[in-house]
Amino acid sequence: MSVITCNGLTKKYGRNKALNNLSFSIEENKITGLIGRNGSGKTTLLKIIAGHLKETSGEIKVFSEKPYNNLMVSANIIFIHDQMNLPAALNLKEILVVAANFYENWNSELANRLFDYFSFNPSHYYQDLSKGMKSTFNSILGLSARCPLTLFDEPTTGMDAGVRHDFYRAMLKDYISYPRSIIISSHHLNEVEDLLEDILLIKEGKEHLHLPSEDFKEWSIGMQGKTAIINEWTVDKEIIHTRSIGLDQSYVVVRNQFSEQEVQRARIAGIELSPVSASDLCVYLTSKTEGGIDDVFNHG
Amino acid sequence: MMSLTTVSLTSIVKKQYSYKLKAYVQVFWNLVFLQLLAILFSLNGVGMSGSSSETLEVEVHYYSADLVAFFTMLWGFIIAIIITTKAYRNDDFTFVTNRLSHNLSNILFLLTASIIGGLTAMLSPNLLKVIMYIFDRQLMVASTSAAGSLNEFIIGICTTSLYIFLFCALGYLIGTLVQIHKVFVVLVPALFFGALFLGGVSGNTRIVSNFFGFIFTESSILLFMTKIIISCTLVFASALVLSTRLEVKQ
Amino acid sequence: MNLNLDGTKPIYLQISEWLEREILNGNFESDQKIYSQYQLAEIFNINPATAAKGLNILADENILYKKRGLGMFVTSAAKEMILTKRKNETLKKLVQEIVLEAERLSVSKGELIEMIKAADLGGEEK
Amino acid sequence: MMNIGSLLPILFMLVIISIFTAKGIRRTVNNKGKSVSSSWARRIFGGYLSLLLICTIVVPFISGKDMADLKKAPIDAIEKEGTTLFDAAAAGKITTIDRNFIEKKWDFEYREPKLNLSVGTEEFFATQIFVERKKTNDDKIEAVYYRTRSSVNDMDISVVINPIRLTLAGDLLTINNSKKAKLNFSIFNQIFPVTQFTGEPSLFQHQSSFYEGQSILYLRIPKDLELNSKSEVNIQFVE
Repeated sequence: MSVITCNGLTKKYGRNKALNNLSFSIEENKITGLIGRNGSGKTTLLKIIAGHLKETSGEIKVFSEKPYNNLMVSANIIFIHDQMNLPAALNLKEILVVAANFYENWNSELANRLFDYFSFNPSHYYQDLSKGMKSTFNSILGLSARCPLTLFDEPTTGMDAGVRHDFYRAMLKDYISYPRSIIISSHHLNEVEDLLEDILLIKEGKEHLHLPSEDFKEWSIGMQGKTAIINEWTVDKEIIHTRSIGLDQSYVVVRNQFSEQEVQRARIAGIELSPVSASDLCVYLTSKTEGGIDDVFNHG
Repeated sequence: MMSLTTVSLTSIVKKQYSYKLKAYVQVFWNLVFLQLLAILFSLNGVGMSGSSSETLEVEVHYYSADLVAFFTMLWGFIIAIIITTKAYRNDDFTFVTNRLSHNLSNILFLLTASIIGGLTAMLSPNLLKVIMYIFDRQLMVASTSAAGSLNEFIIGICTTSLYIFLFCALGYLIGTLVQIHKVFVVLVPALFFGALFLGGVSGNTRIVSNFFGFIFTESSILLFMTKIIISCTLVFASALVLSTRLEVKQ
Repeated sequence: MNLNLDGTKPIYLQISEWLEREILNGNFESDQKIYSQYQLAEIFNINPATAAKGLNILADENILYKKRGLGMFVTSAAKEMILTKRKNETLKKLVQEIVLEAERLSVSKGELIEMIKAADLGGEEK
Repeated sequence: MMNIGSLLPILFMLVIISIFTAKGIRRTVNNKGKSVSSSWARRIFGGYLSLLLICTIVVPFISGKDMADLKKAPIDAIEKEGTTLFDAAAAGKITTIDRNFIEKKWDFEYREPKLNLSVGTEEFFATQIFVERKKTNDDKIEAVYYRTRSSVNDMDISVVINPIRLTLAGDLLTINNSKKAKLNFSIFNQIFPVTQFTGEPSLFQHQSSFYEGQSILYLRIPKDLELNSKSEVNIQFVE
């Protein structure tokens, strides 16, 4: 049963299309990574799923209902993002109490233990916290609410590496003890890659690739060697990324449609084959040109 | 399918309402600030009339807490606008709500605020009397009718709260308009003062005085209550309809 | 053993190899329940689905068998199967690697064999 | 109909104040900076409410005692008293007047055949003088000063007013107005949402109604005493 299905979803701000005919569907109880460059429409999509924004056209169903202005959807979703508005007048403890009152599956024991683990002071106020502390507090809200659909939009901004690691670990452990659908939109794909089950790659408001994260790793392959030989091998292949190395060498990333024998022959032909990590692949796929930033410099 | 929590509108409105009572409590701090300000202003009385003859020279100073009532209505108007601002509105949408429950809980909150405002406004003359008594021990006389009679007190709370609630309704509508489009920030005051001054200039302050006359000079309580309740529902309803299209923007 | 996460080998393969090694050095007797996907996820800090994929590979090679609702159990012939598999698959691949490397360093086959023997002697002398 | 014009300046002032307070409120409440914390706000409001309640309890005591002796004195009642007093005096039936209207009584021994009468401040002399000739010459002059109730805003304030002053020196009887009594007090009107319905003087109407009681000096002089008045004052003889 899919928790979110959407097809032809478009959202226009004035003339610019934040989402451009986006279609995908996400199964329930999966951790999905929502990956894309800045301004690719990630946040807009999450806001539409959470029912905050109305789609311009196309159709989206969350828990098989239209999310906009829908009470049931709102009750089963928690949307964690870095400009979260939390009441200015309540101190941190009071905010937890209020949140507990709103969310049916709220686990206050987990909330309190996380609260103490990250050494928050109950009588402090939300705006007095640093950027990292705010993100940490938001993540406590997100995890303890245990909503059937939890949306994290850049949950780790400002967090230091240690806290980030703790957050991911806590998310995994709580996900294991209380399975739910989680969507994480993030830039640091390499950190979160192993926690994800699926990855949804978005480019200019349209879905580009939606695969299990393991398949992402095997989706493409990196070939490094003499440019001549490389060209020979990649003549009929769709080149995702090229980079020249040294005088006559280059590194090329192409779809991984080689059979076992072809790989052996390529090796013998002096080409070094290496897997491409999911985060690198995403960067290459979503860059404007094949060469990426290099094209800016070697346009001569 | 995961066990989804089914929720009813009333339960969410109740939760939002109790949340707002906690989170918006600074609003009552401002009530205290405004009412004390009003009491300060009405310390020197609202009027004085004197007459003297050969045998007797009489000087009568009139005091009333009308200003407190006015300021409390103003307070209602202002807080209604404030709770429609983006900062407050988005606080709601962080937790569980939709536009209907958001507005209903706001209206409930404004109703509570109006009742509390009405209560404190009705009690404020006593504070004024005590202050007067402390400062100059003049002979103190309550209003001509037996002051502090219970049913007058009850009537007073109802009518004052309804007045404040009306101003809350107006503030809420204006606040929602401003949220829909920034131009209303200029448009609404311009319209109001335009009508006032145009009326003032051309002598027929029809529009404004009619509206205020319609409410302020109504002398039968029943008619007054029906008029206010109807206008409040109309104003709040229009605010509600307008806000359903309003998206949650950061 | 921690997974090398820089993406050279898919994690689920690393998981299944690790499980095979656990079975080989006797941590799991036959018909004993093996780690569940959730336990593996917790140990290696990875997504349970990935762990499950590792388990399923071993199930397909029926090194493990599934009991409805109870989890994965080690088959009785698990150990031998792993050994044979290791022998003709992984060892063969390693040999190919060596041959390729030797060719690249223009080392003749004879020399290569000598080296292998020497490695073996070295082992025995100690 | 309340005159809207007088409402304009008030409204304008309120708008100025509202802008000032709105800024104040928005700054403290809405700026995402350190705003008033909810627990602190609750304490302040709690304190204010209890202050109001305390005042509500205290007020009956402090205004109570001054209030008690200001009994009701509706104008039409005291007007009637004044005319009955005047008519009775004029008709010589002063004795029918209720005794507690008598403010003061004087008895003078006077054997001279002539008596001069003078009044302190002629124009403002507010008391009507009645003279009754007794049947006999008993060399005694009786003077009785009657006065009916006065009120301010329908409240009986007669207790405050002083009686007139009579002095007999030689053959001159001088009558002076009472010492001017000063009375100032404050009236608390209910707030307009209430007065709007109870019909009392509501918003912006603050006339106070002030009614002074009728005052009469009733002289009973010996039959043949010759009375001539030194000052221009109207003396009415009673048959």
